[in-house]
Amino acid sequence: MRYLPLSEADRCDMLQVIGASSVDELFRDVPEELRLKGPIDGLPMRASEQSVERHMSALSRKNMVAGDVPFFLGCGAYKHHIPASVDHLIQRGEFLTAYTPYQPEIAQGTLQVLFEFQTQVARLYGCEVANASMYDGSTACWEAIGMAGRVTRRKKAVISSGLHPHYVSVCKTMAKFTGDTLETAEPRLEAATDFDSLAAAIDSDTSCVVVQFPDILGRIGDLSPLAEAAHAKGALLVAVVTEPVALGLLKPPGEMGADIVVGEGQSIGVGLQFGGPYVGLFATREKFVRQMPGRLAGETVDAEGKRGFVLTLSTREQHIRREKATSNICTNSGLCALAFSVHMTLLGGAGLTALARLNHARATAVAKRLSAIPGVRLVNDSFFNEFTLELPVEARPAVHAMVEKGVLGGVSLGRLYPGVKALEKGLVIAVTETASDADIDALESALTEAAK
Amino acid sequence: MRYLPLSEADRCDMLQVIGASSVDELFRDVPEELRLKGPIDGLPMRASEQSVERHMSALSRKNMVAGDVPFFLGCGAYKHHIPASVDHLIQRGEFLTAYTPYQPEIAQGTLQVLFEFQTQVARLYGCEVANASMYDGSTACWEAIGMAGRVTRRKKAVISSGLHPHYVSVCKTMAKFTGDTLETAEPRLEAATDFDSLAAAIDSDTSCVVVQFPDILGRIGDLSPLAEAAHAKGALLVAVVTEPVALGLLKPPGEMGADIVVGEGQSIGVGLQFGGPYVGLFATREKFVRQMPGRLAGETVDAEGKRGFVLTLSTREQHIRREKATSNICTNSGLCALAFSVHMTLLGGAGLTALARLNHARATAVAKRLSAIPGVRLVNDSFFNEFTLELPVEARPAVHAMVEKGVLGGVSLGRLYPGVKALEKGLVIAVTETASDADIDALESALTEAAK
Amino acid sequence: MTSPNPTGWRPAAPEPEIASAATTTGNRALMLEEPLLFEIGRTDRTGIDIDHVDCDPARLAGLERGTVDLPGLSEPETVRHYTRLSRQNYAIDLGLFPLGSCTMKHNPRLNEKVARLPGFADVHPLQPQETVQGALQVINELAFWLLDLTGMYGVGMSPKAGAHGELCGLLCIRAALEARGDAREVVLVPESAHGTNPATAAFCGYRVENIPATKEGRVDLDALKGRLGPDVAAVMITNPNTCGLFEPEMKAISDAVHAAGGFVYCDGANFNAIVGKVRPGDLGIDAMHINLHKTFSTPHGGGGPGSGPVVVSEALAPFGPIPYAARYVDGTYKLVEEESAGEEHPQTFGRMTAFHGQMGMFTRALAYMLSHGADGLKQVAEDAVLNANYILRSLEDVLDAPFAFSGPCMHEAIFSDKGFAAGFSTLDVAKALIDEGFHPMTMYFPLVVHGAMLIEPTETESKAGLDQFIAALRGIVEKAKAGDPDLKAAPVHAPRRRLDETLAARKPVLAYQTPAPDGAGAAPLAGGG
Amino acid sequence: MTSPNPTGWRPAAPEPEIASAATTTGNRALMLEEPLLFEIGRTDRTGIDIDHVDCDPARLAGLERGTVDLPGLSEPETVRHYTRLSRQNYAIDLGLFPLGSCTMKHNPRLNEKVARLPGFADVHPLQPQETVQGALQVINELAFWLLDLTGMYGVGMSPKAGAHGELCGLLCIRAALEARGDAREVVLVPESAHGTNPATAAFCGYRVENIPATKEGRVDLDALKGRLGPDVAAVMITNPNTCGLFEPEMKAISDAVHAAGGFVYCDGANFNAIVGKVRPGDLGIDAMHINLHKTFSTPHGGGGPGSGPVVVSEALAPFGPIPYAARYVDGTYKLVEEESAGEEHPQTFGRMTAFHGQMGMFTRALAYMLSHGADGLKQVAEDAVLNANYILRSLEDVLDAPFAFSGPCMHEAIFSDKGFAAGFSTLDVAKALIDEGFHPMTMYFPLVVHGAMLIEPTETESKAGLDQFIAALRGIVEKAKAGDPDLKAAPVHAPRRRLDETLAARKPVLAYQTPAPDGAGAAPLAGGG
Ligand SMILES: Cc1ncc(COP(=O)(O)O)c(C=O)c1O
Ligand SMILES: Cc1ncc(COP(=O)(O)O)c(C=O)c1O
Repeated sequence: MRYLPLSEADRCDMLQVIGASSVDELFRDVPEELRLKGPIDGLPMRASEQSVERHMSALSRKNMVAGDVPFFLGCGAYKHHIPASVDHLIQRGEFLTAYTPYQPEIAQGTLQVLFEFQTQVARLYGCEVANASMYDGSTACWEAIGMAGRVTRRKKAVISSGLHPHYVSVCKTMAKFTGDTLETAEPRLEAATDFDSLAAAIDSDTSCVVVQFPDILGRIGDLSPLAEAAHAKGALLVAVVTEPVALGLLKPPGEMGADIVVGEGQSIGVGLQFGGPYVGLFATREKFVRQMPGRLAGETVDAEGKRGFVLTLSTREQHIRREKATSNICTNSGLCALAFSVHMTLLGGAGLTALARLNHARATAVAKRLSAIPGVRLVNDSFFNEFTLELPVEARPAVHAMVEKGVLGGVSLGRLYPGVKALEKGLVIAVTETASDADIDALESALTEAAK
Repeated sequence: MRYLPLSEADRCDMLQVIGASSVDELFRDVPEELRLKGPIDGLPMRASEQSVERHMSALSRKNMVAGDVPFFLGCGAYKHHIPASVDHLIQRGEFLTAYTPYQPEIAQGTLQVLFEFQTQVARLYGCEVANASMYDGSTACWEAIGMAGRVTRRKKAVISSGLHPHYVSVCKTMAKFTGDTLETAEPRLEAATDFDSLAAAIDSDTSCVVVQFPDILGRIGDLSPLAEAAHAKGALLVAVVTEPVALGLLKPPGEMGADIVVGEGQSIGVGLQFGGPYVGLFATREKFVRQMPGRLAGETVDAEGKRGFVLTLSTREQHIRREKATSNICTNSGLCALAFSVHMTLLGGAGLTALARLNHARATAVAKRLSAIPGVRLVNDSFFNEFTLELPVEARPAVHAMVEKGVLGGVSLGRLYPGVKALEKGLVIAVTETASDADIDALESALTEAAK
Repeated sequence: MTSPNPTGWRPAAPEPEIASAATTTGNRALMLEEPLLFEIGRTDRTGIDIDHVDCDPARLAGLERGTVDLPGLSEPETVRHYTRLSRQNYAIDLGLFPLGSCTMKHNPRLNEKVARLPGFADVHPLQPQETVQGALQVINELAFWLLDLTGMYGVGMSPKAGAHGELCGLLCIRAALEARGDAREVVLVPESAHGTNPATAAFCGYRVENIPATKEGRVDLDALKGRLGPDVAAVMITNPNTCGLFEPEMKAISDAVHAAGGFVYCDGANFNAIVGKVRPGDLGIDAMHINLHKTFSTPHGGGGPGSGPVVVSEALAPFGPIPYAARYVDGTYKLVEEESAGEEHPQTFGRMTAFHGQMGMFTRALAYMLSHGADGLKQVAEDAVLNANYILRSLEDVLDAPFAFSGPCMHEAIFSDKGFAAGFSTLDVAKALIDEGFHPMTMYFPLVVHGAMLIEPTETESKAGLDQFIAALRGIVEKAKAGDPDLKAAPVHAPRRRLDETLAARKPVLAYQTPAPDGAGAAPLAGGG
Repeated sequence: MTSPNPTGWRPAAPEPEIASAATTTGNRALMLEEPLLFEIGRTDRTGIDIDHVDCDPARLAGLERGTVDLPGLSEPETVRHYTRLSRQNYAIDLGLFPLGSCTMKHNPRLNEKVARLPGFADVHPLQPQETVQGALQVINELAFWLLDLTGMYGVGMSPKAGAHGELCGLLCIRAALEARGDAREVVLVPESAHGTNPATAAFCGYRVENIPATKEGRVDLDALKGRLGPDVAAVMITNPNTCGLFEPEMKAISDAVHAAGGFVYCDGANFNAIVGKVRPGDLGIDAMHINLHKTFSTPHGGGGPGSGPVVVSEALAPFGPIPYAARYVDGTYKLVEEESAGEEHPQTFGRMTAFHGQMGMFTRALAYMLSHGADGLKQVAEDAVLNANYILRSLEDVLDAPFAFSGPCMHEAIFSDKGFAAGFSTLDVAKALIDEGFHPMTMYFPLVVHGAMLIEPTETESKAGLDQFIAALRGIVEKAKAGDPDLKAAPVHAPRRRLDETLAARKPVLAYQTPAPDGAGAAPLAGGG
């Protein structure tokens, strides 16, 4: 087998050194009657690289590829152009096949990257510190609520109706078992977010208010008043950002008073990948750092006084603190964090702003065109590169109708909120720099058809 | 521009250090009236990575991809499965973006690879020494004739009618100017090669006999008698191998008495690439090494006595010997040589034999099936993975007819020997491990149709 | 028996004394220093060309941002920055990486290629199902392999790593208990367990109690039985365990737990040792996570991403997470999520991540499984165990192997620091291995062995490679026993000497601070405490 | 003005004296030794799974081969072997590579990606033309760019590198001369020319004569004019020349040569300095090769592959090579080869390579050109020249710059070893640069400058990077002048110390020899001499 270096001769020599007559003897702790004799049933035998590649390519061709068609999906995962150098660099064996940097003297590459990543995330979010990544935005969101609970010693979280419904589901799943209570609601097809009503819901039991920026319908709201309201009641403001590119053009939540900012980093460097692996971003204030989940890279010096980096404050983590750890996370999303960091380095502040402006300009133009379609209404007053339309018809069938025309024309709220009548005509459309003019024409005509 | 690190500010600072008021001042040696003022006319301005990628992808989609269709072309370029690890390794920046190893202390990677490559090629060909690569098989073939001339001090080469016609053309082009005479002929649709008649053509003016093994029609002939005949007249035997995989199953020319063995290495690790870059292989006897063209890596020791490698015997080369050099070649085909070497290392002797057996077995089966088509005749007695059919109709239109059916069904001799009536019904078909059973069925039915 | 260079090849001369030549750049030829991005980048510099458009802020709710303080680099500078940094890392691609419990095996490049096929890499998680049938089929095929290899009843594909899988398993257990109105509070965990086990249990609201180990390094069955009772929700066992030993009494443990009304969670991080040799399903296990980034070779990437599908018993299957990919008789695939869960999966504990798990890891793992096949995977386990035992027996004469007496080990060999000269520790041995060109073994884990050295070679190491490692480690251990002070200096050849971890934790600097005008360098963060 | 670390960042402590710690493996942490493939591989080992089939030798003409004596490795071993070897190389991706005359600029990864699109990478050169229209369009588009940038009349795309391009150009010239029945025998080449120039001329059957240079480093126009006559077929000029200077009299040279009935060949290796600034066609040049692997950034790959298209004047165009891609009014493309050459290109000198030139390089170069555009390419030349002059002026106070007095240089700065202490040479300076983490400049070329150091930074270097290089070189040069013996030891940090090239040439070992039973190691080859 091409991945196995031992030859039969090697195996014999080694058994001799070991003093065993057969490999099976080494498995003697496994009860005889349970030991499988031959290769396990029901599975094929080894296959050549060529035939495996054939099989996997055949499967891949059964999917409609975003890059091959007019594509306008968002809602937590966004298609952006990723420079070729990003993928080249993350495939360097020294990054790809390294482990968690537990031996810092020979892991400075990974450690410095994480330190730079943390700084980039903190600055993007307008926060003081960020960690070395979480699994994805949704789990980071739950961890933020848990952390707010530890900081405030309270167990009630008030959740904005604008938070991604899948994120809400994840939080509900966890809350069921941790005994936290979550106040949630479904969004309405209104021009503005629910921040005002949220402020009213905060009380002295509230650990945190959780809002998405921009929200699931693409709406943008000022966080400052909400932050004040929360702080006034001793609660924290948790802001969730699913589209980091938005922060190239919008004030970062940290600067508007958010205490914990978490989000999805997929937009920058990672790619769609049918939902994973992605990279969770997690940032907060210095004073909360010891309540923070996840790994942290920190600066130090070596025996010669040279600057170097190590994993630090691990007394928060499971491998030291065990049941008292701030989280059970171990393996996080290192390589995706690297991809994020490389792409962000290529962009730089100016590039990120330019990219954001391009996204916003195109989205604005598309919103204008689509809302001109008879019966179609633009819900949002404000948006970045994603907005919600109310169609004259149910949106879910409309999306399928567009697929028939070879157009991936947005995400229907019917998919995200099954059974919620009030939302069934809602269609969320994301427009990024990857949408060509021809793509936009195709969307317009497909939607015009489907909206009839 | 994304590839240019200098900022406007940098440029100003640097001009100040230089003491120039403008960049244009640095171009003052270029006559004012010839200096272009603005950007050159007739060309587009800079473009984003995304739009360049779009443009190139669009062009690439205008080609029929070998891997997407039943594919049976050979005649000097062969489709084999190349393991993914080969392409990964040759993209390591340290290999890809290094230059010719003129500073051996920081080029041991490239130098050891070349030393290993030379050894692999020598062993594959059954020769004592090989060089660090030539441009491709056709230029290596010409260089071999030139070298034979230097060794024998004669200027007449006898060329087998089985040598690839493009290789013959290249040699003719050069001979026109160097005053060498070449005796050439076109092949006939016969079962065996022309080795016997060749032996007769050798005389005391003959510098070398040049034969292809297997030849352009896929036929295999024993080189030993020819080698004896040549040596008896003080001439050299030059063997050309366009399909190195064949040597996994066939005696190497070096063992049959060939004095110089050259060929194309594309089959191993390089890929089709519409004809280039490929890698020329060049091997010979120790005693001729100082007449050999091209670079050579050799073993030595460093100041501490540690083994290391350097470029050596460069007194043969243009940068030292100038007009007296054995060749004018400088940049060769380094990265393709690396790809060849990696793929060959993955194969190993056993793997190469297994691959060759698989190719031959499939080719034999296909030859049987196709020659059963009414009116179709198998020309070859002997072949490896490539054979020639005589069709009842002209082969060139047949090939186009097969394209209509989405089948790339071989190379017509009409394409290789335009205007040669006697060959116009000849179709050369190559069958490698990449041809699936379904591909073969498709070929059979397409050819059955086309041969009507 | 072993030689530092089994190929017979040696450097033609001994490494001489090189008077260190300090360089002005700090570089040492190909060992290059690299400043921080923030020291070389500039906010107005970019490596990406984007056409500038003017955009009207009307839609931005008056929240427009000024310049974003993120340094950029041109593309050439970026490629260099990360290439130079990468060279300061050790990795599997460079050599042996015997980190016990982490299964650092070869990562085939075919898998990287496959994962990047546009049909997998460029597909949105919310695309209509008719446009992602191939993706759903991958998930379904991988699930089939996992079920067949483990002999379990169902599998949850959502978990994004092993710890997330543990969470998934315990949530199933807790949901099952609640479904039968049984509110148990305790989860039993062996002392030798990985930190994620107790952390996960606590995360799910359980109280954690330890189970002791026997001197053979196994779970103390009697102690366990003694503790079982109506308050015990589950027992978390790692098998093969973190001492690299198989739990021969596993079935008995499971039966006892079940008899007491609890469930058995198995930490499957070490599945590589037994894949194709024995099926966890036959051991009475109720739930087990599988680290695809260990047993099935998806790259570790310097700390993730991973993937931790959880296989479960029939008793737990109804409670598994959504969404999942179901196959229908007509050969089509359907995603069961909130919408249809009502009918098709009513008792699910719910969603544990936004989308469908680690698709990018599924494609890699499936390519890996297809490549090995049933026969190859069995060989994987056998070679992994063979390599570990070879190391165990080749070193037990110089190193204390606390459990060697009790027989062969599984996929990893464990040693203690017993016999080292006073003041010499496992850490010193590890750092000396770095200079020799190896990654150290896992140190000080599990906690049950003093100065533990846990060595997991995996099946993708050659005998020659192991012989070189054994000889080097042997030499180092002899120095540790002799108290050779050189060991304390190690590593001397790495990009950095030993780093001051105490300083890092005492004055945490977690983000780059632009130096104060006087160039005082990065100021520490208060960072609490 | 320059500091070793312009970013303000420095290693926090000076490099200390490390007592060398010899290791048993010969490894130094991440600097790993790697045996030869032949020392670790085995003929019966393979890293590729191929189903075994029995095949009947009937068709093999009785020439079946026995076992092939080529060592194989498993895939993990293969990946390590080459990854470890790669780490013993310096490359552009690691840092400055100022090799004069080689234009070692950044290689964008977009170009690698584009070249690997199946529509380019997986297409056979003999596919029917209707199935390769996209490939032919690429060749045609690239040709258009080259013609527009050079202002020439035609272009031959076949040449596989610069030297092959020289061959192509001289063959055109010779064919043109023969077409007018004019058999000239001499080609004039400046002393400062690259070795390929005289070698190529000789290869084409010409006698080579040198033209002297002026003390300003230019071609001596009077000497040239003096030598011109009916026997001179061509003059080969490099412009910008190998001293990094533009030939201001180029037009005059061309006119003189033409007046004497000869042709002007221009070595375009240094086109990077003038691309978008001046068109060779306006300088009276008849033929010029362009190294796509220099000016247009296709990777050097450790010595190739390259690509050397040749642009030619109207006088030479009829004689250019076949095949070529012609565009028709209907937008289709056709390959003109032997078949149709008769009508369409009757005077061609013929074919110079089997297929259509370096397609894989064409796609990369075209992507590079499209990325820069007309404005970007002009900027390329300006920044390349700016960087070179910055180096020239930053070092002329410590290094002898023989031509600096005559004004600015183009894309490269040249220095001599004048003023070095006795026994100290350019070589010592180069080797010391290696320890500092830089690739040395071109040494001892061109021959017209004593101990020449030819420094070509290219446009893809940052000012900060140049400042660091300048400071390091300055320090080294001061040592060379002071005669600091440390220089003689350099490099000390590289994988190898200075290598014995004389030994290599005296006893050539060009292939691995399996050691004699007594393990005597590789035996030298007689290898003539
Ligand atoms: C025994 C054991 N259990 C659980 C884990 C956690 O797995 P992951 O890191 O994938 O979350 C690990 C990984 O280090 C482990 O070794
Ligand atoms: C001035 C000059 N001419 C010609 C050449 C030869 O080009 P190539 O190496 O592509 O054959 C070179 C390349 O080194 C060169 O520098």
